[in-house]
Order: sequence, then C-alpha cells, then structure tokens
Amino acid sequence: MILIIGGGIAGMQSAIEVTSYGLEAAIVEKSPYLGGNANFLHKYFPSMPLDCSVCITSCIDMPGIRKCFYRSSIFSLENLKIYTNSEIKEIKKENGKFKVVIEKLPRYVREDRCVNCELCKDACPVEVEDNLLGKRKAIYSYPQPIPPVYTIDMQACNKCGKCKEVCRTDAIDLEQKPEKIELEAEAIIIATGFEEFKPHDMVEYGYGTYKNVITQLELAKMLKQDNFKAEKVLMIQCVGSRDKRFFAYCSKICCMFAIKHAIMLKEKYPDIEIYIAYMDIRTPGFYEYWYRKARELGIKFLRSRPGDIVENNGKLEVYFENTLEKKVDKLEVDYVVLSTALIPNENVKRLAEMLGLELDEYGFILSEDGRTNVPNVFVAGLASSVKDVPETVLEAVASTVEVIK
Amino acid sequence: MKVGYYPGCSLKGMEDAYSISLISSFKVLGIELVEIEDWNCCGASVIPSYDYKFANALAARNLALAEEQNLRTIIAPCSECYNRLAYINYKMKNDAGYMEKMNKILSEAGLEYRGTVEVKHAVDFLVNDFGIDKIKEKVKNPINKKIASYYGCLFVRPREISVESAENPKTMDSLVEALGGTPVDYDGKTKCCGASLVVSNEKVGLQTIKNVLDSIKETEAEIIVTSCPLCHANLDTQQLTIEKEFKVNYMLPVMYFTQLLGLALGLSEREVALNKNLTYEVLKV
Amino acid sequence: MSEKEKKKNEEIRIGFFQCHCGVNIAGSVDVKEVVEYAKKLPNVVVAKDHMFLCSDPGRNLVKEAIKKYNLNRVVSSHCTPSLHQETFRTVLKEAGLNPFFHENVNSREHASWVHYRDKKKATDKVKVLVAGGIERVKHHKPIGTMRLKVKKSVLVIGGGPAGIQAALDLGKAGYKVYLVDRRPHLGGNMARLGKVFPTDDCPICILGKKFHELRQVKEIEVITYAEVKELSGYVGNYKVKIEKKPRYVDEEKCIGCLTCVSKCPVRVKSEWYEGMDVRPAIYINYPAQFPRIPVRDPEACINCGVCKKVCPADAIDFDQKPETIELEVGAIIVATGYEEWKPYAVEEYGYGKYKNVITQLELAQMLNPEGPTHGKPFKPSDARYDKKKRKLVIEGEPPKKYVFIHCVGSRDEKYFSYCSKICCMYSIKHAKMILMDVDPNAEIYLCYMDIRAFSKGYEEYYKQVQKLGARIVRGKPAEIREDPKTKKLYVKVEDTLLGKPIEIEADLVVLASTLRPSKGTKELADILRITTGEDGFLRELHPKVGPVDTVTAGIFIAGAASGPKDIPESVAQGSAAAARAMSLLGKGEVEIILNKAEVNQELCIGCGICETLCPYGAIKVHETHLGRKAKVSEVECQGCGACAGGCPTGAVMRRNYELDQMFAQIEGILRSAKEIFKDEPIVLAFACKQCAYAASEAAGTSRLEYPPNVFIIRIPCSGTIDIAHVLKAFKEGADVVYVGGCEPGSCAFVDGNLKAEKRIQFAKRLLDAIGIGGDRLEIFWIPAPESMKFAEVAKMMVERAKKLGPTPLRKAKAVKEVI
Amino acid sequence: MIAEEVSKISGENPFACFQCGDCTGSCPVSFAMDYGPRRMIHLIQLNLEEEVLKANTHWLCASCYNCTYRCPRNISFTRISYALRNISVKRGIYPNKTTKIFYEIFLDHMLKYGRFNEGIFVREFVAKGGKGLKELLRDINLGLKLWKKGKIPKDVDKIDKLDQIKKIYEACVKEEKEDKQ
Repeated sequence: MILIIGGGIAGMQSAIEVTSYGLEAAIVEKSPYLGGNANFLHKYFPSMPLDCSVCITSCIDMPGIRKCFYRSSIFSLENLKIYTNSEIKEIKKENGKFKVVIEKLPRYVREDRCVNCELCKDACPVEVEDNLLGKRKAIYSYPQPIPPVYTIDMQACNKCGKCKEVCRTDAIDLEQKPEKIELEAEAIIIATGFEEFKPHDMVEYGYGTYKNVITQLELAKMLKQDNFKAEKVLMIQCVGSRDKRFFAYCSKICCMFAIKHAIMLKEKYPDIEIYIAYMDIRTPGFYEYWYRKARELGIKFLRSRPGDIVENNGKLEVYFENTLEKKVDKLEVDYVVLSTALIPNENVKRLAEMLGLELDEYGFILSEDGRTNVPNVFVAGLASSVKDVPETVLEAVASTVEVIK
Repeated sequence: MKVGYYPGCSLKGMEDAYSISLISSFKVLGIELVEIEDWNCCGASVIPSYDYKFANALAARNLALAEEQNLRTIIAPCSECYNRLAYINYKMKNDAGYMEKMNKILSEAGLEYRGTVEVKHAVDFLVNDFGIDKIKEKVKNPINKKIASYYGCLFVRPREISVESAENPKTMDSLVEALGGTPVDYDGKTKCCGASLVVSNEKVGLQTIKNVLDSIKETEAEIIVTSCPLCHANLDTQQLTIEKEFKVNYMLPVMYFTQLLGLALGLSEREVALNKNLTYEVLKV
Repeated sequence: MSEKEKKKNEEIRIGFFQCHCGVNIAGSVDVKEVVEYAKKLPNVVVAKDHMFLCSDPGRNLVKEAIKKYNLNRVVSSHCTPSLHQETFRTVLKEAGLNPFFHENVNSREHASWVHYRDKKKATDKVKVLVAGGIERVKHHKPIGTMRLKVKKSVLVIGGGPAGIQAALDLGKAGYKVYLVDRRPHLGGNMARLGKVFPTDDCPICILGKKFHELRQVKEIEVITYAEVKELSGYVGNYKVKIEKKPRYVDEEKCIGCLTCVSKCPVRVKSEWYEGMDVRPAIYINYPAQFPRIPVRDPEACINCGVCKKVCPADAIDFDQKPETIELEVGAIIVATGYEEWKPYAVEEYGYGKYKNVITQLELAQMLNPEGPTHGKPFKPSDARYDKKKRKLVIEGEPPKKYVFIHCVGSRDEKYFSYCSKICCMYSIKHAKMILMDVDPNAEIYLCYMDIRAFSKGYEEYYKQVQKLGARIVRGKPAEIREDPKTKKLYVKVEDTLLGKPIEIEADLVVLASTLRPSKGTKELADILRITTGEDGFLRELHPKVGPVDTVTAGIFIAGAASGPKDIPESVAQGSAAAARAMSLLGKGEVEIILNKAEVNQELCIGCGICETLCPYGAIKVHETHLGRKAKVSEVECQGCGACAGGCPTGAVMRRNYELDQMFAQIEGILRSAKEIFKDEPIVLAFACKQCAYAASEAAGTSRLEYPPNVFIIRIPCSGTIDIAHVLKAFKEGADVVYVGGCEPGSCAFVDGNLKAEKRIQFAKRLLDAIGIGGDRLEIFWIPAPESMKFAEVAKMMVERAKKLGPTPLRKAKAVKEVI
Repeated sequence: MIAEEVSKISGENPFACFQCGDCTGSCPVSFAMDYGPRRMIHLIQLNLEEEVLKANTHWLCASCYNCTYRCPRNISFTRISYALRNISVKRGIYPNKTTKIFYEIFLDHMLKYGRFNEGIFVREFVAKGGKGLKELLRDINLGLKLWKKGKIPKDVDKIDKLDQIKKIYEACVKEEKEDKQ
C-alpha cells in the first residue's frame, strides 16, 4: 500500500500512476475535496488555448486526452482509497512499514448517500464569505467536486436542520464524529504542494492595508468568479522571491502566471491597461511564445522593482524607477497584483518532524530523483521545489519508478 | 535582350552620369533598357515621411504602369527607388489585403496592379541574371586596382527585398573581380552614407559620411564604386566639403559601378561621363 | 418497411429510464410527461423514472427491468454521457447485455440546466432527444473487446542522460532494453562538458557511474553506432530495423587497449571537440567513453595498415559492412536530444569569419579538464597545428577579456522564436568556471536580455557569479568588429540600463547559440509516425497530461528531443517515459475496446481515400481475392472516425457511429422536433466530444441559456462528420446545421477538425448547388472551456435559421432521395 | 494613443519589442539622437506622446533599415520613424526650418511635376531660406563646380498624366479623413 499525502495535481497523478501498476494506494487530503490549488487557479498555461483548471487528469478509455476532474476516472480507480477532510496524525515506522494514523474530520454529510443534487444548498439559510470560493452557503461544495458530495461548514452552520429536511437520500448526519483510521503503508509519497507567500511584512507594498493590493492567486480567484473590474492594473514580479530578506530563490512560474493573467484580462477587456514590473522575464523554452503574445497584445512591461505604494482617493500611486529610462516615475492604478513567492505548504514541517525528513533552508524537502533522505519516502510536485504543472505531472510519473523499485 | 528601366529623378537630374554610363555600358553587353513611359518619382525618403500611404501609392503607380506596358522585369539603378518599388511590390504580392487597399487608391486614377512585375537593382540584374561569366568575356581593359565596393543600405535592406546578406554582401565585389580589380573588405560596406541628412541635418549627415570614408581609407583602396546616386553624391560631392569641415584629406576617387564597367568594357571616359564626378580630378592625380 | 426489417424491429425490446437528478432535472422538466411520451414510442417495452438513477437503487431498477421485461436495449436519460454513460454500460454488462446496447440522452446539461426558465420547452426538448435516442438504440450492435499480448521489451533511442536513465529504470525492473545510439558511444552531449550546473558536479563522473550500472544490468543491450531505419507493427508489438554502421573494429575482439589509436599517423579535426582539437583516423572521442572501442574513419584513413599491425587482439577489420539488426519491442522511447546551432547566419557577430568568435559548446571543450587544453581557454587565432608533434599548439597569451552573448538565434523571429532555456545557466556556469578555476582577474561581460535562472538553486548560482565579478550588461549586442592585426574584437552593444551604446573590447567572444533538435530528428519522427512541432522538436501529446506520450500508442519521448531541457529535467523525463512504458507493458497484455473503425468488405471499392485520411496509418488497402479492399488494424485505430466521414461508399464505418445509427438518431430527433416544435426553426448541431460537446456541458454547469430548439448530437471528433449526415439532416427537415470542433492545432486526433472543415466547405457548395443554400451549414471552433462561445454560437445559428426561414425541403410534401 | 497611430500608419507593432537594444547599437546615427530607437519604442509603449514627438530621433533616422534587419522581433523602427514623421507633419511639428522647406518643396514638385527637379529645388531651397548665409557662401564654391560639370539641370522634367498623381493624392487624403471619423 502506498500512502499519498496531498490530493493536488501531483498527488492525483501519482495515484493514477501507482495504481496502474496494480498497487494499492490511498490519498489523504486535508481539505474536503481533491484538486489542491488547482481548484482555484481558473485556467492553466501552457496549452494554447488555456485549459480550464479542472481539466487535468486522465480518463479511462483514452489515457492522456484532456479531461476534467468532473469527468475524471480517479474516483473509479479500484485500488485507490480517497480520504478527504483528513489529516495525518501520526506516522510510525515498524518492521520496515509505516503505521499511519489519520483523522477524518466529520463532513456531516454521508459520502455514500449524497448525490450532489444541490437541494440542501438551496435550502440553507446561512451565507458566509469564503476566501477562496467567494460567497457560499454553510453547506457547500466545490465546482465539479471530487468526491461529488456536499460538506457542512460547522463553524457557520446554525443547525436549523433545513438541509436534513430537504435531503431525499437522507445523507445529512449532523451527529457525525471525527473518525480515526489506521493504515499500514509500504511507501509514502509526499505531495503537499505549495502556498502563496502573503507579503504582510513588505510594508512598502501595503498588502493587507490597501484593499486593492492583491496577490496573483487572489486575482485568479476573482477572474474565476468574474468579478474583477479595473481600468489600470500593475503587476509586480518577484515579491518575496529573489529577495534576500525573504526568499532568495526564484519562484520560477510567477512570470508565466502573471503573463497568463494579463493575457486573459486583455482578451476579455481590450481597453484595460496592464503594466508588469519585472527584473527579468523568465519564460524559458516554448513559454517565450507567451511572452511574445503578451507583448504584442499591448501589455506594458516596466523593467523595475517598484519602491512604494500609496493609496490616494481610492487609487494606488506606485513609485518606481524605470530602469530602461533611468527615471523615477509614478503610476496611478486601480489594482496592484503582487506575484509573490511560492513557498512550501505549512504541513511539510510537521511531516518532516514525524518522518525525519531533511529540509532545505526554505523548508522545501530535499530530494534526488524524487527520493528523500528517508528510505521509502518519496516526494512529488511542489513540496520539493517550485515547478509548473507539466513538470509536476512529469515528476509524479517519474517518481513512480522509484516507488515501485 | 530588352529589360524595363526605371531611371528615377536623380538619374534624370544631377546624377545623369549614372544613367549615361548605365545605358552605354549595358549597350556593350547587349542589354537594351526600355524606360517605363510616364514614370513618376518613387517618393524617396521625403514623401513617406510626409504621408506614408501616398508614398506607397506613388510606388505602386509605377508598378502598375510597368505592368500595363508589359514590362515583366524592371531595373531600378537608384537604391532608394529600388527600395521603395521593390518593397511595395513585395508587400502587395505577399499581402492580399494590402494589394486590395492599394488598388482601391490606384483605381481612382484608373490604374490597377496585379503583381506580375519583378523589380531588380541594376547590380543584382547584372551579376545574378546577366551573369558574371558573360561580362568577363567582354572585358577589354581590366582595371587592375584595389577597389572598395560601397553597397549602402537600401540595396541590401530590409530583408524582404534583399537578394543577399546585408552584413556580408558579395555581388558588387564579384563584379569588381570580374572587371580585373581587387575587392577590399571593410566594415563600412553597408553602413549608411547619411542619405538626405546632409540636407535636413547637415552636421549629422556629414559625420555619417565621414565614418564611411574613414573606414574605406583604412583599406588603402584606390577607387570607391557605388551603386546609388545618393551614396555617390554623398561620397563624391560631399567629400570635398568634409575634407574642408573636418580638415582631413581623403583623395578617394568615387565612381559608379557602371562607369567602372564601361571603362573595363573599352568605353572612353567621356562615354561613361567620368568627368562629371567631382573626384574625377583626384583620379588623374 | 420490409418484412425482414419489421421482424427485426419486433424483436427489439427497449427500456427507457428517466432520472430526476433531485431537482436538477425534475425541477425544470416534467419527467412524467417524458416517460409517457417515451412509452408511446415503438419498441419501448417499459418506461420509468427515478429520483437518482445513478444511485444504487436506481441502478438496481434498471438491472431488474432488464430481467423482468427481457429488455435488449436501454435508453437512459439523465446527465451528460461523459459522466454516467460508463455507469450504465456497466449496468448492462452486469445484467448480461453487451454494454453498447445502451444509449445516453443528455437531459440535464442540454435541457433542464440551460432552459430552466421554460419548463414546457425544456420538457419538449427532452422528448425530442429521447425520440432520437430510442430510434438510435435500435440500430446498436454489440462491440467486443480484444486482448493483446505485449512484448516486455523496450527500444531506447539515444544514449544521453535521458536515454540512459530510461534504460536503467526499465532494465532494473526486468524489462529487456535495447539502448541504441548513433554515435560510437553513449553519453550524449553531457559527456562533452566539464561541469554541470547548479551543483558543479563532474558529468563524466556521473556518467561513469551510470555506465557501470549499465554494464551490471544484464537486460540492457547497448547498440552503438547504429540508427533506426524502419518501423512496423503496433503498440506492444513493434518491429524495428536498425542499421549498424561499420566500425571497422570487431567489438567482440577489441580489448580497448587503444594501441591502434596512439599509433595512427593521421590527424584530422575532431568533431567531438568542435574542431578545438585533432584526432587520428582511428579514434575514440573521450577517455572514459563507453563502450571503449575505437572507430575507424574510412574517409580520413590513408590505409597504411599500422593499426592492423599493432592490434594485439586482431580486432581491426577493414572489410566490415553495414549490418541490419531486427528487433521486436513492446514500446519505444525516443531520447535523441539536442545539438547546438552553428550561428553562421547571424553574420553581424562574425561567427566563422572571426576566429575568436566561438560558441558556448566550443568554450565548453576548452574548459573541459579532459579536453584538448585540459581546461585552459585559448584564442583560436593563437592555435596552430604542429605537424611534427602531431598536435595543436597554442602560442600567445590566454584570453583575458571575454564577452558572452546570450540568445544568439533564440528568441529571435528571424531564426528561432523560442527560448533555449538553458543557455543563461551554462553561460553563467562558464563564467564561473573561468573566474574560479582559470583566472580570477578575467574580465567577463555577459550581454543578456533577461537572465533566466529559474529552477531550484539557479538564482543562487547567478548571484555567485555576480559576486565573483562578472559584469552583467543588459543589451543585445548589435555587431562585432575585428581588428585584423591584433585579432582583438570590439563588441558594440547598447547598455539598455545606461541608455547608450558602448563598445567592449574582447579577446574571445562566446555566443550562447540556439539549441536545436539533433540532426535526423524529423526523419526519425517520420519513421516512428510521431509528430514534430513548428520548431522542429518532437511534440508531446499534451504538455500537462501527457508530457512524455506521443500520438502513437507505445512510443514515448524523453529529454531535449521535445524541447531544450536541463539535465535534471531530462533525467526525470527518462524516468517518466520508463514509467509509462512499464505501466503499458507491465500486465503483459492490453485490453482494447473495439469501438473503432471497421470496413464492410462488400461495399469497399478499394479507392484508398480512407488510407490517406487516417492520421495513424491504421487503415490500409490490401489486395484480396475480391480485389483491392481496405482493412483496419484495430490496435492502431484510435477511433476518430475520420475515415468513415470521407468514405464515398459508406463501406468504412466507426463502430457505434455507423451511418444507420447516425441516420436513425437524426431522423428520430427531427421527426419528433417537427411534430413538437412545429413552425419554429430547427437547428441540429454535431459536437466533437473533446471540445464543443464539453463546452455544451460547461454551458449547462454554468446555466448559460440558449434557445431550446438547438439539438446536439455527440460525435467522437469533428472529423467523424460525413456529408451524408449533413444531407440527411436537411432531408429530415433541419433548417440549419452546424458542426463544433476543436481549434486548429488542438485536435485530439491530429487534424480531424481540418478534415471536417474541408468537408463542410464542400457541402456548403453542394447545398448552394441544390438550392438549399450553403448559409445553412457552418463549422465552428469551440474549445472545451468556452461555454460562453458555445451558447453564443447556438443563439446565432437560431437567429440565422429564423432569418433564412424554413428550408424548401421542410415544406415539401415528399422529399426525393438526395442521398 | 500614439502607439496605435504609429501601428496604423506603419503596420508595425511597437508593443512586440522586448527592449534588447540591438537597434540602438546598430543605428549609425544614434550618437546624435535624443533617444536611441529602443528608448523611443519604449516611450511609445508607455504612450508618452509628448516626449516622443519632441524627440529628434525620428527626424535623424536615415532610413538605412539596419535596425530592421537585425531586430529579433521583426519590428522596423525605420517604418515607425516614417509614421512618427507623418504624425508630426500633420501637427505641423518639424525639427527645423530646413526640413520643413525641404519637405514642402518636394511635395510641391510631386504634385506639380510628378518628379523631383533638383535644379529647381536648389533655387527654391535657397530662395525660401533653406540655407543660412554662412553655408551659402561655403557652398557657392561647390555650386560653381557642379555647374561647371554640367550637374545642374536646366530643363523641367514633368510627367504627362499629372492628374493621376493628383487623384491618388486626393484618394489618400480622403481615406485619412474617413479614418479619423
């Protein structure tokens, strides 16, 4: 049995690969649904035209052809168990095997009964703001969710029982309790993915202070919900990355990230003015075509690292040196989007302690060809370094070789 | 052999030495030049600066006339004319939308261009179409001198109309070699002569010409050959001004490649209007 | 209806099941009315509805009904087939029926979700779709599966880091591996480097370790100096012909003493060292080479016979001939790598004209400790071949001032518009090597446009070279001038941060030239029937979901053959390709569902059109005793149906999308639509399931409304479309017909969409000619995520139908057979 | 928007430029320019119309196409220069009096003769004050030489179908107006 920690793209791809050899596998995902950050990224480079973010895994009859999670085969893989809403509590090594205790938190909806019919959602009277999904009810699910069932957010729920009334499959179970599950794994694949650095500490950009200073991931979310309106936008690259004060490494995919968003905005609103402040545009290989396209569409690139942002009458004033003009300048924009550093998931540290994994100075897992310093513990995806989706998929496939060895 | 001919204003004006030598030397080679009837100015660099579209339409008119007069190939000896005509010809042939746009304007004057004409520079025609070997056969007085071929810009650039590399052109050198001369290699071969800057911004213009002359001077060449009236005027006519302005001494005789060709083919200096060059006297020294 | 057909129809017993999907369907569709409507249709034995058909009770309902009513056909009406078609096919299978006797009507994404404001219209639409489905299912035929034995052996082409990794992974897992390289040895370009970034490891040491492993694994057979010439067969069972070039040294006998090499009197330029050194006529390329067997260059050889004389093993054989090796393998991994472009074309830099302008790979040879000067750079203008010593001697001072130029040929529309990805890093690496190992006082200028140091540890590496004192100039140099006497070079560049042109003096100018797919990549791609992109590199199936797969099943790509890559990425790709090959071959057999093309031998006239249409070479015309007939290789066929759409006699068909099945569905839909929608315009759409149909599903999920009188038929690829389908639709009374396909370049079946476009253009002219009007037919590119576009197109086509009015055919009392 | 105006006239997309500076390094007259071609394009990208039109860059461009030939993004600054001059001329902006006189005479010849008459030009140029006294005195010597060599033509060279030129000109002017509306 192979335990896969994290149900994002790397985890899902690993699961598909591992099970294709007839091995047993289990995914443990801490959020209620699979997909990881992919659920919120809206659209993906590098395929042209952009793929939708949920089109990312394979299907049964034609492996390799683009398919949605929605139409995914992952749920029907016989050798795969999926534990969502679950956390790793304990890992012990015994006789060359890993004894793992996971805690499955209550969803308050029975996965075996819910048919994702939406009746409960319509009945629920509580509405809350979710920082990733926007407005949602206390009983909610993701778009095209895996598993295709609802979840109750108990912190928001007022226990009115309306959902229970309307549910025709009797799936609501408000009394559900956390469940302890014990697993025995021969190998572990860590696919915990990344988080976006929130630059509260970079006072000069006023993130957290000014409402319209946002991060790329926040922009992606707004684009997905289609509620982004602006006339002038400035994107700032390398916020927190390539910066000795925070993270000295280059986050690799933020240039493409920003260019992708800029192109999407420009194609949707041709009159929008978009500036990208950069030090070096890093669009290696065939990504260069995207850079060219962005330039040709009239997105303006400023070689600069803005120094200061001030809010004035609802507009943001950005002070910067245009290094190609050797001139200090000021720009007034509606939104500033920060391409912040991508950093390892917070859970990595805890896992590392449990397993005795070596981490690098930034908290990424040290690895070689997907192997870590601990035998039979492997890593896939952004847990070891920043990667784009193709590389993540590639690594997930490649590390299977190590696993089955 | 008959071939269409677009002389351009300069060859009809100050630089008639070029057209005289062109016609006479081509005659020796058995090439008859048929002038496009009622051709108009190509617009040079001034009309495009004034109104880009009008300038392009002017060039297109000449192409339409050539087509109407059944001239399949036309030779433009002036690099500026060649550049304007060849580029518009290229653009119209390769961009159907542009062809339509231009024809809409031409139709106001009762003209149409369908894209059947080929525009060639005189050097290109001579070397690549007529053939170096045929010229070699007819050389009577080999010019045994070190000769710097000056190509200028507009014959080799932009890429769309150039028949050879702009960084390392060869056609004129191969012609020089065929006529018995020794071609010299230098950096300024395709550096700009300053074009009409001498008129619009004299200071910069003269500096640019000087750069070219300096780089030729280094090679110890004895003669400069040119293939464009503007280059010629700048290097020849302005050489004296520069010598005065910058207190330098070049003493570099400049002649058209057609003049060199004519001399090699056995024509007299008068037949190729050599005395019309301002640096003619230098040659005598 | 003939007696025979009648009888056949009577035997057909259809069960119809309508799902409520909670309120998702029942909320805006009167399910009871639909059930009543279905009950009245011919051959329907039973019609029922259920709250959640996909749930266990729902599935049981179907299963029991099949048994109870002795059903032999099932139509279920619920969500889109992409979601639950498989579910109900499985139900049929469990109930003992062939799964393909099922038809899925999409009453959610195509009706209840998009017409939720108008319950009547939504119900009407479902009825029409149900009529189509019931008519269609009558013509369904059983489709079987096929099990295919596969060979547990793999051919790996290319012995660089990617190929070696793939071979080792496979070999260690017990697969037979043939590792083929066209060079006389393995190692690829990696073996030519002195160090690799960002760890500054020694590549020869890494390779040495790998070579050792290669020798240990018995399953790996290394075939060097050989090229793939021919391929036949199909996934799991490929037959490959390989030509082994004569080495003139017997590989079995040679003991690798290299006496022949040291005694050979000839010296010619060494290709391996990029002309930076000389080699004998019988030579090895590098000391640690594997296999350590020399090769004789017959063109350079003066046939003096010294080598023969000195060879202690009698291994030299001047009469060796090319040899053809035939292999049988289950899968192939292509790892042919890259080569450096020689930038003669960028004339302003004078490469080839000025001796001291070299490329980074050439500099790498100078910096290679194993190389000609043991890691000491020199000015090529100082190098001279000494006839006596029979080697290259360097006279003069080593270079002091270097200018490195990035992006030579790459990121340049005139040459190659892609970025070569790793040149920034190896330029930095070389600068670092010079400053650390050769001369800390060297002046090195890096002229760049963007420094692309993006992967783990790269940015830090860049910082190191800055600290070492390399001078970083942002600007693309315009031209280089050489002083003919001193051979010094002058590089003119605008320092864009300074805002003015400067001139830098240099002893050596090093160009970071473009990386190109290695020579022969295109030819190999043609042999293997895989595709290359515009840029000449091999094309992966999909950058995200199939980064090492190709359009041909069982053939994988790895490493820089599919685009510039650094070594870690190449190695990862090698592993990934090995993993993909193993998961394909691991079970020893593959099961193939035969929903593919088939040829009716009676109808086939052997015209061969299908053969030209198939992007996979899966259909071929053979000579048979009945004359020339086409035949489908079911294992190679991918089921796109492009052949069927183009067959003039209807002999070729795509199973489950056969002409009578499609006709029945068209007829069913339109007959019912004319009856129910009466005078309203009727629009029929054929949607490719990869894109346009997926877009229609997305439109459903997003509740995008469009007029209800658009009826969508799902096809495997827009290339499946047949002009007959279109004509049939018009004949049955459609006012407007359109086809939705994938955008050019993104067709899952290479170019089915373009084939469809051609057919539609032709059909438009045909319609013009017969008086129906080409305006009534269109083709659109509707990518999967573009639900908005889907809705928009639907609206537009209904508007057009309104504008054009009913077709003449619809008004006509009797329609002449047009087909 | 200056960028769009330029793009419309020249057919070039200034936004495609990624600021490598190859053009400026290649330009034979960049030494005398306010901004090199690269910075000029950058200013156009940033839509700084005033600064763009104030610069002497496009007036100094000798239209040698060296930048065009080498540009990695296939942009022609030469054609952009032409476009900038077009825009300037329409707004009555000239770098100096000489250029203005030069252009006006040239256009006049175009419409009056269909060709450019150098002999008449020299006369008109001097008469309109195209040359200062100092240069004039210096050039008298040169003029005499040219005259002696028979290089100054006396005849007027004129085409037959002048109306065609006029009609073409009017068509261009008309289109321009329509475009504006």
